[in-house]
This record gives sequence, C-alpha cells and structure tokens, in this order.
Amino acid sequence: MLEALEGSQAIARAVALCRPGVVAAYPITPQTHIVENISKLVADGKLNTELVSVESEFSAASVVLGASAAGSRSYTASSSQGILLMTEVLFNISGMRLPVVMTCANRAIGAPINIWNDHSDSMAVRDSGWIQLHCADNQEAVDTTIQAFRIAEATELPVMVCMDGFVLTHTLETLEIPDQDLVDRYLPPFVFNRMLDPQNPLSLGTLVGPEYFSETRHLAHEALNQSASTIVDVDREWQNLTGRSAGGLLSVEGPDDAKIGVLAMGSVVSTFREAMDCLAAEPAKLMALRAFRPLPEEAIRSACAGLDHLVVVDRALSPGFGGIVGGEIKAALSGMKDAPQIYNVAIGLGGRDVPLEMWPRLLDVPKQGGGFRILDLEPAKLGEMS
Amino acid sequence: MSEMNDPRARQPRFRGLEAGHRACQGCGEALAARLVTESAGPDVILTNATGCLEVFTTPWPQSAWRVPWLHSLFENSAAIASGVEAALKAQGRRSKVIAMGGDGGTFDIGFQALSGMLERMHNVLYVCYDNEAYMNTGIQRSGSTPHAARTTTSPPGKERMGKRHLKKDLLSIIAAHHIPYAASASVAYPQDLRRKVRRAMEIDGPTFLLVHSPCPLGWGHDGSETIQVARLAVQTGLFPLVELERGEVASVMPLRQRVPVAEYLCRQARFRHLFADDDHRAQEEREHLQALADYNIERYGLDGDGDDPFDADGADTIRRGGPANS
Amino acid sequence: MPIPMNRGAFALAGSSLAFKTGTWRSAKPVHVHAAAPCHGACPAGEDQQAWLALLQEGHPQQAWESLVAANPLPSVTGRVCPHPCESACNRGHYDSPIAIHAVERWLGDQAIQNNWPYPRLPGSPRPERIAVVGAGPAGLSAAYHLARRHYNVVLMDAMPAAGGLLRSAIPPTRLPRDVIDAEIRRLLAVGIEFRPRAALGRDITLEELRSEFDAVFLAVGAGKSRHWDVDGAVPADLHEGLGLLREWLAVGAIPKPNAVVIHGGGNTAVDLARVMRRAGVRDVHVVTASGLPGPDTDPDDVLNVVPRELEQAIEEGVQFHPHRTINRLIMRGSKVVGVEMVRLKKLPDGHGHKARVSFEGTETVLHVDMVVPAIGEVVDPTGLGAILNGRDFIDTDMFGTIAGHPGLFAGGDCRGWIKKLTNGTVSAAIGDGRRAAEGIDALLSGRSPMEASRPALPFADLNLAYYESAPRIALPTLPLSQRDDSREIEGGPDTSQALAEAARCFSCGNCLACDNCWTLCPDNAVLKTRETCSDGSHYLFDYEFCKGCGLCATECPCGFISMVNDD
Amino acid sequence: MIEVRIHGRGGQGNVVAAYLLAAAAFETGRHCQAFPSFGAERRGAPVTAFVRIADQTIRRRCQVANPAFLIIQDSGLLHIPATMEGLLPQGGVLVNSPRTSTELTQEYGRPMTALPASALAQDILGRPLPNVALLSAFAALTGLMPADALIKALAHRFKGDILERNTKLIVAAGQLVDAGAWKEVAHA
Repeated sequence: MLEALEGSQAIARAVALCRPGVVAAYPITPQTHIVENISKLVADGKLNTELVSVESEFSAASVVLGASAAGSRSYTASSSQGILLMTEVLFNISGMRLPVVMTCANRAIGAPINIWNDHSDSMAVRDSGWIQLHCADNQEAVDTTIQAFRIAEATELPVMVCMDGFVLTHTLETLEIPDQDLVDRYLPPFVFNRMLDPQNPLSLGTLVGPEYFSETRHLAHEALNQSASTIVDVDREWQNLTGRSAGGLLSVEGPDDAKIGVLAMGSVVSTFREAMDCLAAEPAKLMALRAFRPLPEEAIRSACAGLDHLVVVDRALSPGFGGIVGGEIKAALSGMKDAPQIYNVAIGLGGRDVPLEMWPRLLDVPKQGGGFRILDLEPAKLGEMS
Repeated sequence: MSEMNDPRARQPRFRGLEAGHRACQGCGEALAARLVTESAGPDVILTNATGCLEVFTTPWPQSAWRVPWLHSLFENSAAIASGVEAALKAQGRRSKVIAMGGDGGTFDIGFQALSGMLERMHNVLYVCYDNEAYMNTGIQRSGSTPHAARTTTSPPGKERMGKRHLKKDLLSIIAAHHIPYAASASVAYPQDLRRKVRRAMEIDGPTFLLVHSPCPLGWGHDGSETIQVARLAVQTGLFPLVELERGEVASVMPLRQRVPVAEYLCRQARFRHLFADDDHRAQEEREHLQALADYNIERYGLDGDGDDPFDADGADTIRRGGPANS
Repeated sequence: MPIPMNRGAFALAGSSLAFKTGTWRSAKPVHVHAAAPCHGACPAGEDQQAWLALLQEGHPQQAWESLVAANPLPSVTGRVCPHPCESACNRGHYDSPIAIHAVERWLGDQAIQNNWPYPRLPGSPRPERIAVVGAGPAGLSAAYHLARRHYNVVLMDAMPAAGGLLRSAIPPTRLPRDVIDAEIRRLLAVGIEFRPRAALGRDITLEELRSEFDAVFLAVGAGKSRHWDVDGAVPADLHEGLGLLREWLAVGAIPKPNAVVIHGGGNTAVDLARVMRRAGVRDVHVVTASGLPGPDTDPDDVLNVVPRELEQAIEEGVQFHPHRTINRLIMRGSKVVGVEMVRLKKLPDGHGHKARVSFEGTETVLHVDMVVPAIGEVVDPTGLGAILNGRDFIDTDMFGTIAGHPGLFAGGDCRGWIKKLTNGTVSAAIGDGRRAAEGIDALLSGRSPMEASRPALPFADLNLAYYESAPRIALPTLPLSQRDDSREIEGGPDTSQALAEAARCFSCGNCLACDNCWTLCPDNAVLKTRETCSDGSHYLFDYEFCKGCGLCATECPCGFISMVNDD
Repeated sequence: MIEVRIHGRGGQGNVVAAYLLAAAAFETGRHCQAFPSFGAERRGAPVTAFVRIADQTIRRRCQVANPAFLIIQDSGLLHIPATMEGLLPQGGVLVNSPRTSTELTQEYGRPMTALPASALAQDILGRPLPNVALLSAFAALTGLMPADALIKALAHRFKGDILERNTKLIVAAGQLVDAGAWKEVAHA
C-alpha cells in the first residue's frame, strides 16, 4: 500500500514485516527514530519480538550476535559513533557467519562531533566482513531491508543496510509498504543449523591458530564474493513480486553512448537522477553502486565500458589517501582495456547539502582534471592552514 | 582403563566440561567451570568472555564443552547472553543461559554489559571466575586484584608495594542492581558452590555468582595447593562467602576460627614482597590486608558461633561415601 | 588429510578428548594404600581401619569377619589388650584416638550374641594334620588360622579348658569368664579337635607328636617365674606375682600384709596390685623401671599395661613408683621390713641399646612387710628337651620356625622376643599364632611364608580440612564403691556408641570414597566407578588426561593418593 | 513541484507541520516529501523544515533553497535575514502574528499574510500551538488541498478530543484568510 511515511518509520514497518525474533535497540541520532518506531510497534502489539533495549551499541551488536547464534532472526540499527563502538562485534558476527541484519543510518564520525550525514561510519567498518548495501531513497531502503534478511539467511553473512541519516531517515515521503502475505512468501522462517541447542551442543567462537587462520579468512572472502549472486537473485525475485528492483549490485541510468559517467552511493543518487532529467547538461551515465561489499568488480567494469571519464563520488574520505570508493573503483578497473579516466571527489561531508546543481559540477570535474578533492569545499572558510 | 569398559561414559554426573582442555595444572578456573556446569546440568547455553577459560577449552577443531557454548569478545559475555536469552524467549525455549567471564571481563571491561544485563532482568546466571588479575595476557592487575598483590603491571619496587588500590567490591555493586540472587563462592567449597549454582538455576531472572578461583601461575603457588589457598582466602575473611537476595545479605558462611591473613599470603609468590625482613612497608601492608579481612568479617558478621556444619571448617567435611553436607 | 575448516569455525561437543593432556605430566598420582598406623601397631595383625570402614558402611558382620581374619578373639582382646593401635592412632594428634578396643569388643560381643560363624578361606580340605600344643591365645590363634585354611588341627592343653593364661592370669574383673567361654567355644567349632588334660612331657612327648603330625606348633607359654633377688638377697617367704595371681584366680586366696611392694611393670604387677588393694591391703606399691604414660615419656618406656587399667588402679589407690628399681631389701632376719628404691632410667649405652642407669643419691625407703616380684616368667622346660637347649625361651623367626627343627614351630609367650612382634600381650600371642599358621601352611604347600607389610601413613599426610573434631566415646565404668573381685569394671559401648566411634576413623591411607579426587580434579581425569577397584578405591586415574597437578593427592583426606615420578 | 519552507522555533512543532502538510498532500493523491533541516537545536532555537509537493515522484533530496512559500510560525523570525532568503519573488509568506497582514506588508515592504494562529490555537486547543492553524490557512490560501485532507493527515497522528479540537481549529483558521489568494503561485 502506498503511504506517506518518514523513512525511519518505514524501516520499522519493513523490519516488522520480516518478523524478527529479537531486536536490539539503542538510540543515536539519526538512527533513533527507527528503534523508537519499532518500540512503538511492540508496545502497540503490532510486532511480536523480543525487544532488548540495551545500554550501548556495543551491547546491541552483542545481543543480536547472541540471538542469531541462538537461532532467532535478529535486527538492530545504529549510526556513526555507535557503529564504531560496535566495530569489534561486527567483525565477530561476520567471522562467526551469523545472519544479522542492521540498518546503518549513515552519519559522520567525530571529532569534531557532527550528527549529519555522510558515509564515514559504514566506511570505517568496510573490512568487517559485512555485506553493505546502500539505498538511494526510502523505497529502496524498505525493499533492501526485507531483501537483507533473505540475503543474510541464504549466505549466513550479516547485512548492513546503509541509508543516509536525516536525508532518508528523517524524510517523510511517498512509498509502498508491501503486504505481510507477500513478505511471508518472500522470506521463509529462519532456520539456523548451527543454532545453540542443548540437543546438539556446538561450540561457537573458537580459537583458531596460524595453522588454520588463513583458511578462515579465505573462506570469509569467498563467502562475500559469492554473496553477489545471491544479492542479484534476491532482488530479481523481489522485482518479480513487486515490480520494483532495489538496484541489484549496481544500477546504471543514462544514454548508452555517454562518454562520461558518475558513480555514487546513497541518497545523492536520487538527487542526481532528477538533475539528469531537469538540468541541461551533457549526456552522462549515472551509476548507483548499491553493493559496496561485496564490491561488484565485473558489474562496474562492464558499466564503464565505452566511457572516457568516470567521476567517482565519495561521501567520506580516508585522510592521507583520498576517497575510499574512488580508490576502490580505481583498483577495480585497474588493467581494464580502454578503461575510463577516473576522477574522485568527495561531497556532502557531515551533512553539507548536495543540491541539484552538484550534477553539472561533477560532470565538469574531468575538464578541471586533478586528483582527489572535496568538491564542495569552501576555501574561504579554511583560514590559515593549521 | 582395564578395569571397566569406558568408565568415562558412565560417570554418575553430568560433564559440562570434558577432559582434554588445556588449562594449566591445578587451574582453579577450570575446576570452577567444571563444577558450575556439572551442577547446572545439560539444559543450558553458555556464553564465555575472552580469557583463559575460552582459550584453553576451544582451540579449534576441539572443544571441551558438552553444552552449547558461545564466545564472542572479552567484554560482551553478558550482552551476548542477553541476546541468547532473548532468542530463547522469542522461540519459547526454556534452557537456562549462563554467562561466564573472568574478573577482567567482569569487574573491568565487561562491567557495563553485565550491569545492563542485570538491569534488564534477563534470565541469565552470570558466573565470574575470579582469579584476581588478567591471567590470559600474563598476569596484569585488574579491578579485582587485591591490594598489595604483585602483578606485571603492579610490580613492587622502591616506590610501590604491589597494587596500590583495593579490590573492587563488585558484589556490592551487583547488590545495587537488586537482582533476585547473588553470591560469592569458592572452589575450595564445592558443595557450597554447587548449592549456589542450583539455587541460581532455579530462579527465573538475573543471578550472579562470584567464584574465587586461584591461578597457580599468577598467584605463585603450586598447582596442588589450589584448594588450600582458596580455602585460606575464605578462612581469613579476605574472600567472604555470602549470599544476597535482592541486594540484602541473606546468609554468610561463618568462620569457626579466624585464620591470620599472613597464612594465606605467605603461600603465594604474589605477596612475597610482604615478607621482606628489611622493609618496614611489608608489615604495614600485611597489617592493611589483615585490617581488610577484619573489616569483611565485621561487615558481613562472619564470626561463627560454635561448631556449625556449614561454617568454613565444617562445610566441606567428608565422610565415607562422600561429602558430609551434600 | 587435514580436517576441513567449517563455517564459522565451530567445534563439536567434547571433541577435546582427542587431545591427550596426559603427555604434560611429569608426576602422576597413584593410590598408595599405606597402612593405617593402627594396623601397623597391632601385634595381632588386625587391620582396624578396614573393619571400622565396614562398620561405617553399616556392615557389622562383615566388619567382624574382617577383624577375625587376623584375630579370632575380639571379645577377649577388646577387653584386655593394651591397644597399641590406639596409641598409634593418628586421631590422637587431632583430638583423641578412636576407642578401637571398645568397637572391637562390641563386634566380638555382637558375634557371640548373634552367633555369626567364623568364616573360612575358600579352598578344599587339606589332608595334613597339625598339632597345636597349648590352648592359650597363641595356640587358639594358630589352631583357628590353620582350620580356616582347612587343615586338620588337634589342639591340646594340660588344663581341662582351653584359654591358657586368659583363665589363669587375668582377673574376671577385666575379662569375665563367660566371655572367654563363649568366644573359645565358638572358635573351636570352626573344626578344631581339642584334647584337654594333655600336658607335654607328662601325657605326650614331642617325638610322638612329630611322628603323628605333619607339623607341630608349640604354644606352651612361659609358666616358670623368672629368678629374682636383690644383690643375692631373697626373703624366705618369697611369692612371685604370677603365682599369687593364679592362686587367687583358682581358689580365691590372697595374702593380706599391711604393706606390699610389687616389683614389675606389666599386667601381672598391676592386676595383682589391684587384687591386693581390693582385698584390703593398706599400702600397695608398684615399683617399676618404666615410666607412666605422659607427654614426656618415650612410648617405648611406658608401662606395658592397658592404660585404662593403670588409671583404674591409681583410682583404686595403688601407688606407683615409676623409673625406680629396688636397690636393697631391708631385712629383719629373713623377713622383709622394707625396701630401698633408687631412681633410674633406661638410657642409650653407646652401642645402640639401652641400659638401666640408677642415680646415686636418690635412694628412698618404703616400709613394707612383703615384697612380690612380678618381673616376668620363662618357659617351663618340661618336655621340650633340646628345643629349649638351656635357654629361657625358644628361638624362632617371625613365622615361628625353629631353626634346625623342620616341621616344628613355636609362638606366644614361650618364644624369644622379636622386637615389634612380641610384647607378651594376648594380642602378640594371637599374632604369633596367625603367622605360625602361615609358616606351617607355607611349609606344607612348598612355598615361602609371606606377611604383608605396608608403610604406615604419617599424620602429616592427612588433610585435616575435611575432618570434624568429635569426642571419643566415654565408656561406662563401675564406680569404685561397687568394684569387687568378680564384676567386670569397664562396660562396653552400645550400638550407637560403637557406630559413632567407627565414624570417627580418619581412614588413614585408605580410600574413604569421599569423592574429593573426583570432585576436585580440574581436568576430569579422575573417574568414579560403581565397583570397587582392585586397589580398594572407587576411582580410576585416567592417565590419558591427568596432567599431574597433584591436587587430588593434596586434597585426599586420608593420604590414599600420592604423587610419583612418571618416567 | 511546489517547495515550501517552514520556519519556527524548537518545540513549536515545525517538523510535525512539515510532515502534516506533506501527508495532507499525499491524501490528495500527490507525491510529497518533507524533512527537517536536521539541526541539533534545542527548544527555542530557530528551526527550518521543508516540504515538496508534486504530481510525480520527487527525487531531489537537497534542501529547499528557493521556496515558493514560507510559513513562519513566529513573527520574531522575520528579523533574521535568513528567514526570507531565496524566496521566489512572487512567493507567498504566511506569518503567525496578532498583527494584520497590512501592518506586516507595510513593515517588510512585500506582501505578507498574517494569521493570529497562536491566539486561535489557545482559544480552541487550550495551547498556543500555531502549526495546524497555519497549515489550514496555507491550504486555504493555495487551494492545494481541501481542509479534509489536512484532517485526514491529522487523523493518522491524533484521535478523539484532540482530533476534534484540531478539526475545529482547521475550520476556523481556514476562514480567516483569503481562500485561493495564492492559487496562481501554487499552480505555476
């Protein structure tokens, strides 16, 4: 049914449709509304789940780790510092191959403290072994949340659904919330054969020494790589049911003969989609990278075929290196025949507004050339270099 | 082995912790964990903080546990136990969850998660194996390390006499959570320990057990003396065995006769510097520890009144065929 | 093929059993089964700990059967033995020793009351016939142990009834005659042919016995008083102690001087002193070179008397003069009017022995009108011929073998002392009889005799943390005013007392089945068994996993476990 | 697409106003988008929220820089230059003020529509919450939606007495402005 809902509320509804056994909740701006809305659904008897209101994000992650190991579909959400406080546990969850789903309401990382949107948080846990899926709008966020449980449980890998803080979480907009029947058909009950069970007492979380650790890492890497096909399949199945794709691994819009492309993740994609339509600018391809982990190298390469220039948009940066997505895309295209020239910029850091006019500026970047830079930097505000 | 066919399979007790684990000789923690899991029985799910117990029981592909067991991190045993318990509730399963950790994982780094678990009233028994230092990393001081004890991060020297600070009074902090049941126990009193585990198992709600578990390596005593040392800790009053219900002291193990703390200290290398003849600080610190013991005795009313079958002298009396007080 | 890594690196329950931690061990625990000190101290060879254990388990008949496997006369020894077992009892270092004699007496009396049959060892009848000469404690014991082994035994004695010095030298106040009668009657019923009124040298000769029997055990006792004088002086009307006691036991007559000094430190001296005192003699003195029991007295130097008899004698007014000897008789004509005592001690002589040294200047005088020596007896040579060969006693080894006389054995009071085996007590005689039976059986079976010997468990090897102090039972004693010459002075324990006393046993060196090792092994390397293992415990060490920490050995209450190098 | 900016102070229900307006637009079958200016401001500080209303899917997610309409919940905010910033020249300004539209228009040199929303709310709700009254006036001025759509949107959040009083307030406020005065701008 089409509804006008705040993003956080929509996510809470989507989570409820997935019938999680355990939800761990801890507040942090801009994620708070999600757990508030889930709490309200539980309070109103609309969601039957064990809601554990923990004392920290660290425990939130730990609770869903334990609950998942005990065989319950488990969900939590966080942001920013909260994601970083969870870091240790996040690595653990994936290392133990537990199918936890978490929403990351993307937000900058302090200091200086900043509560607004960019991708610093999910980028900081890039290597934690989680699948990371980015959403351009709240419909994608709803659909991806439901898909995430399917992906997680099929692959026994945790999935982080990344949605931009405020820009999506706090935006009321028109979207479709699927029927419970449809979700029930799409998402079968969770069965976990490594479940903690006195009838079949396994030990989970063992110590692995040098003689086997490389193999565990290899298996983790392979598991992430192989999850790509699951992500595609699960999205295709969703599209067959609802008529909507949430973007697979990577979606591409724009004329086939365009010579310039822009690759971006998250809500800026949505703004750029409109900009492509309403602003007069040269023909360009817009690549919406949904799966940052696993990074779909093949899909990116084929999307880049025929391009002369590719502008990679980062919403975070690795000081001393540059854009994180940019760096990865360069690596992904390395050695590609007729690879486009790659330009990397960061924009919209810490909540800086990304207006429609950013689109032509991005298309202008190859003309200016140069290495990585923060495109919407206002040099006047820098003062003395210090 | 020749006497009977596979007697291990026919032991008249449940084995939660199997042989083949890699604890040091005479490990108090291994013993405590064995006793706790035996008393708790098979219908449990364990969580385990990082530490010796986790390391020596589960070097992949082997596990010494015979009950489902989950280890995640150093500081989250209580939190993952919360999650397991929530899942059991969600699924309508009734197994008891037991969270375990050492003193580092309980008094210090895992303290917040523990407090949260207790506050949320999860149906979890938390067992802290208290060996009074970070043993897994090689004997560093923790919040539980007793005053004046030597560790590698509280070495005695010209300016220091071991740990400067006091052992954190964790039980009082636990008591402040007003949980249904909390108790201290010792490996030297296995019957008492078992009884406390059974008691905690019966309660639907958060319970806490602090088990004094000597570490021969860290404390500097022979592995064969683990029980003796643990017994002296109780008999001196340094480690009082008490039971708390909703935060109030419900019962204590009385001391039939006070044993001077020096008898406990002198058996352990971690207190050796307190017996240096030519150091006036040594006696001062010994007296300090004695005063701490006396304080415990007074505070909990540990002085016994005559011979009591459940006092520190009578509690583990044996008779032919088994313990006298079982 | 390496084990393939699985998803999330999980492990299966109990899979650590594949890791054998036993390889870490440098010392291993073993069950040592040391002897309880009571056992080591018992001249009869009883294993008191073993039968106390059976009683603890609630099996009084089995306890008695275990007891009579060594000593067939528990009702007797429970009353008359000076119970060195109790002196040795480790519990004495803790609170007070187990009243072993009281429990022994209770078991013996229970056996009589319930007519429990003496068990025989498994086996089939033996064709050999064995003669036992003398039906005192040693003879009775040897006959019984041989009969237990299915030999044909003929027991002969010069007297009309079996019992020897039990009847002739021990007052009924200590050993009621119905107890002797009942126990001996039941013992003989095991299958012993008793021939009364058959005295060696009078009715039978050694040669006859040797031709008629496959082996002969001589237990003729020491019936002749040892010669006594003081610097050659002997009172004209000298009566020696054992003679007076026998006469009193036989006909009830006892001399009644005003004051008497009895010279000697054994049961005869004390029994006689008490008889005379109760008969009305005003001053009864006992002069002995030994000391009274006490913390400062070396156990080897204590009066060889049942301790409670000594207490009762003092209670009754007998005056003891320990560490003294008679230096001089003060005579008026041939009649004694006093004795001069001097203090002495047994001190090392520099050659590994002890010699009596008297101290000049410590002389004191006792005014008495009678002196009775009770310094012991020697063998009556009648009928023994070359066996005695002019000596006071027959020389044997510990199995009663007499060198140069194959098939001939001796034991009891008639044989020479072997340190630790004999001290002239009933129990020692019973032990002699038992070992001689082994010697005879070994000879007739063509093997070497064996006597199991285990080191005694020192007190320090017990772990006292596991025991509770418990008072020793107090036994009923006849009040002074009611004591006469016939009523038994000390009563026995009732059932609950006997059981309570048995429960006090530390079980030194022997498994208590307390579960401590099983409970406290951090490595699950002690396994409990339903059946008793061959070593007497209910536990097995699983050396595949035992790391050798030694916790079980430290925490074994009774010293049953010890750590040995694991080479 | 119509873009609206709502100015207020923390605690005045600024975001709720934006959400309500968008939800009311949704009730008329339009696409909508509403979001706050994501501040960390506490009660009393000036805050902003944005509303977009369109017939097609709204994809842009940037802040509203050039609103067609301003809804100003506190006339004191008029003194802050940022309040009027970017307003389209022909755009409409609705101000919660006890003063008259004429007075405000004269003072600020551009057309302003005044509504004594706080007083009205105080009368009807018992609390001086201006937002619903302003939304009602806005709906009437622009003709973007009937009062019913606003009441329906409110019904998702409130019920019973509160809903009744707010309904009353909506009706009352709608009557105090010149219905359809901004229609042209709204349909431009």
